[in-house]
Amino acid sequence: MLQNAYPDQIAGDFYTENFAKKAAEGSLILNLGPQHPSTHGVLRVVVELDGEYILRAEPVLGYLHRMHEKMAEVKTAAQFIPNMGRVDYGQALGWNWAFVGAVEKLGGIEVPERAEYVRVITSELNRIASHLLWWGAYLLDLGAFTPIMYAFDDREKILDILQIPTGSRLTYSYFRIGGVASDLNEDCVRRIREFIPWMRSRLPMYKDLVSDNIILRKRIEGIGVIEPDVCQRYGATGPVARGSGIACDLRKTEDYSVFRKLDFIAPTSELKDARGRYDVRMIEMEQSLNIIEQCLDMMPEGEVLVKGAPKPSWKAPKGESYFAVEGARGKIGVHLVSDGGKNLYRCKLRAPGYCNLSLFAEVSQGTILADAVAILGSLDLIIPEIDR
Amino acid sequence: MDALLKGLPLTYLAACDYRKTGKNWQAILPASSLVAAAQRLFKAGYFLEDIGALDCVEGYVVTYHFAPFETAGRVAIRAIAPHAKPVLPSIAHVFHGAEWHERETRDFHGVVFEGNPNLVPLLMDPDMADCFPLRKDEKARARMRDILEIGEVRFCAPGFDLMTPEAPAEAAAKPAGDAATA
Amino acid sequence: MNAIKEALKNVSDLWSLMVGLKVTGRYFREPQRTVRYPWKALSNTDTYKGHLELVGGMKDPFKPRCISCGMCALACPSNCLTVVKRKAPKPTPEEEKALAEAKERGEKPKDKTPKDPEKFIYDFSLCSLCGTCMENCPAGALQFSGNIYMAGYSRNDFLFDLVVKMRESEAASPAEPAAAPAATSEA
Amino acid sequence: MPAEFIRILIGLVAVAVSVGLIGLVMVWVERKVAGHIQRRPGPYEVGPNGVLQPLADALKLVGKQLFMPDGADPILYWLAPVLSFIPVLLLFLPLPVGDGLMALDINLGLLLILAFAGLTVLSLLLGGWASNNKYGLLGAARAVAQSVAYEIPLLLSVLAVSFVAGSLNLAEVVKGQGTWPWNWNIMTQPLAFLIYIVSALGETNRAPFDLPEAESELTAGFHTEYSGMGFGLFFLAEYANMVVVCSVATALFLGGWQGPVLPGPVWFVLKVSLLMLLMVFFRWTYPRVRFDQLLTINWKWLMPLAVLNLLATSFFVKLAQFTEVRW
Repeated sequence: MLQNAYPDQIAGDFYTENFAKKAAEGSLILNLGPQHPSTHGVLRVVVELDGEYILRAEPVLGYLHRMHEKMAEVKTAAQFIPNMGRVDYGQALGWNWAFVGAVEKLGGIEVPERAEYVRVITSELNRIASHLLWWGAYLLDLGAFTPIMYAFDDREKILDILQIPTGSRLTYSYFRIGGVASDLNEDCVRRIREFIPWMRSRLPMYKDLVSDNIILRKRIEGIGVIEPDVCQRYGATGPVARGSGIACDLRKTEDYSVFRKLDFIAPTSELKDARGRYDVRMIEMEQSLNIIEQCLDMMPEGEVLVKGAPKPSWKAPKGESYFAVEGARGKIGVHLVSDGGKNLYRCKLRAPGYCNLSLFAEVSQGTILADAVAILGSLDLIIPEIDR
Repeated sequence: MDALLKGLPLTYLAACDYRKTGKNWQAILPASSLVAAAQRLFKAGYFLEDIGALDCVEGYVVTYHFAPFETAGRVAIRAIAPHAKPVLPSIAHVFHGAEWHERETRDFHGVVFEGNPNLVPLLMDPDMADCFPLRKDEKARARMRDILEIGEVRFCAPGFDLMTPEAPAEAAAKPAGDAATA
Repeated sequence: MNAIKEALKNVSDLWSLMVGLKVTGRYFREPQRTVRYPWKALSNTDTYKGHLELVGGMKDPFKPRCISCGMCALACPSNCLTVVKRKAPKPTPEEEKALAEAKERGEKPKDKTPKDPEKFIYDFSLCSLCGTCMENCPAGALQFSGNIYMAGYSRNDFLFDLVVKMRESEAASPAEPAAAPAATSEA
Repeated sequence: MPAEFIRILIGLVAVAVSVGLIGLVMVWVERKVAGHIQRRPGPYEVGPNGVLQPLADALKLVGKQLFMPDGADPILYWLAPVLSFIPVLLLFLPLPVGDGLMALDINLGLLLILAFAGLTVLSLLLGGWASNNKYGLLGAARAVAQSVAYEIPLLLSVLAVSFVAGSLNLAEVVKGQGTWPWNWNIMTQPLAFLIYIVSALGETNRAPFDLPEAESELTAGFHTEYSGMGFGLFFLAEYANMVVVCSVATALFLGGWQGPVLPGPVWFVLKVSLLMLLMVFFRWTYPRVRFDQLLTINWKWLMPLAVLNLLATSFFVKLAQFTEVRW
């Protein structure tokens, strides 16, 4: 009704018009985003509403598209590592790892054992930081303002720790082909050890304040049910798939790096709803702490960068490789093809959030607007990663 | 995998080393059997990881990576879309997530997927819909057999020699030339 | 019956609201976690890696160790470094004479050109602070500064010459006043 | 009558001044409390402990350009914030701050408050409707459904108390209660008090029932398009509304100005502040409920409970009249 009140006004851009073609009579077309408080950046979702019920939804991407895959083709492999920190600001080290892992596979480079442990420790810390960021932002989506402050309080501690070896707080470029840039010093190890019991003591508070809260439970229980076959059709991975009861943790199934030696569980939930995904992430934080603790005990002495590690001018040998790691949001995959030249021939990035978001259109159908926000948040979206 | 793809018109099938390149199998299919293969993989519990095109001398080599959820493994299904008319059938009705991957491939390489329900630009600006950033110059293109893993060949359609390594003598004669074209 | 049970459960779940209030009430009383920043110093700045700076030599801390080889500029993923080599100084007549004599004797003339760079242009606005340049420097002449207070009014404020920066820091440092004029005259 | 007229005039001026003042103070208190709950200091730069921050914000709001979106209805658009603010001023008139300290001593004070409180929803509807914004429209629709729904249990719980007191004059109701907490109506009507507080949160659109302006869903709901003082008036009205509902709760349930030792007005202000603090704590602790849940809570829980409470109360009141026992 409103959109017809002023027919001389512009109906909308390409995507709105394209979307409106299939709109039902008398429905309201609403652009959630690209600037909208619940879309965590510049995601845009065009929704068709009947009252508050969503008839159809279509995410519109590309507002943060930077064409990393093209950048990979104009830089040498080692020079591309800083880009990986910028793909996903939530868990930059996961992307660091996926890329250097793929290059190492391509070049047949062995990584020193200590470096593997350092990689596990730092990326698991980063995973906790990412989940905390999600937790706070999700609660903000659901209208609770305080949890994000508590989450950031803890997250700051992690960032302070990660700042010691990496020097940065968000967009790390810490991993190197054949190891990591610098070793964890004593101060860093001490602070990680102090952090583990602290974080464990905080988790019950999270439970009291939020997880058990009746309002929150009513908001997320039974909302956004994702059946396993939906995960399969859309290629959802990570906590989204695990929240639907699929045991698909790459740390378990692929056992890359030293994860085989570590004792931890990859939580799954049979609830399949937003609550299931919430629970999975909360348990994952605990499990990551276990992993870090074990790694600190088991970490051998030694080098953290292999001798003769590739220089920036290093040419990757001919061939292709695919390497995937379990990121905070799911399977981070990097597919590299090299023709033996100075730069990579092709670098294909598989962003977990991209596939996770693609199922939103189907899952959100028939829900009300507030639930759509709850579902969107439960997918844990990091827009730079989705748009790449 | 042999059993899974049995009866489909295949072009090329090879077992690969998972430790080395991250995939167990690769298959090159004619465009016509792509959908059937996707359906079989779907039934076998695989999910679609990604779709990525590769601009080679022979055409756009579109690679579909499939992986199972709860075990390690990866299958690369490839189809070649010729430069002149890069058209492939869409598998978006089998794997719904493929819709976005196909739209992305269209954005980057200009490969058109017939049957995709909504083939409009996804990551690129609609105003730049016919600017394909990842297409390569004629000179910069490499040949498939040079850059893709050959693997342990299980089946190769007669007459298909794009993945056959060149005879040693010939290869030795022009490695320098290869590097230059690359 | 079930409906009543469910209703009763809903009522008992209301207690969780009180638990939530207890948590926020507790933190309301507890001391704040924020640092009142401009008035109080932050504690985590010592491990911060700020923009690049040149490392001074062993003898003269204000003479760059850099040997102008350009490895850093080559390695940089974002092309934010430009190293300008020094030109050979014009030889004095005596030196020229000595040079000619040496040539007669068949000795190779020694390159007297100072190795430290004339200019070391660094574009901080492009830099992603990855550290690749440092790792590839054969002389160990680059490091991250701990400068967290890098601010400017325009893009151009972040395009600076590290050699000049080093000289400025020398001028600012109170130690060794005698070394200062020597360095400037050299330049 | 001139005396009464002058009294109302003085009252109006005092109310207008105090509403502005209360608004400023409440903004400061809310931000400070929110800060401390979140373990940060809140405003602290402007003035000692940031007390002048709301003033600075108000100046900023006044100084901002007022603009109106294309296609908005100019009259309704500007009428809405004014309409949200004016009735709130009237709501203050029958509030008994102390013994005899009220601007308008009428028998139907409670009725006046309930009637004019219902008017605020009109301004939200107008604001949302007139701004030609889809978010505004959705917010307005929510506001109407919510306010209409929550008015009923609010009314029913208030009625229960006035049954007991036998009057709709707030001063009379207060006088019917005693000095000590066990003489207050909350002891005889705890259920009505609970219902009242929950409905009041819904009625004033405070979290967790801030659905009309739920910013993670509707950006800012009905006031999405308002800038400067247009937004400022909505904001002020929200706080003034809070004060009114808390004052009514104090008068009805918490013994109004009655209390030991301290003078009446101090007790009144103290009790109101306590209730307001509780509301602030609610906002910074809980997530937001969903819209259908909001209505479920109202129609399936508050309404039946309020009706039952009212029936029981009237039964006991009648019983007391027959047996001549004061209880």
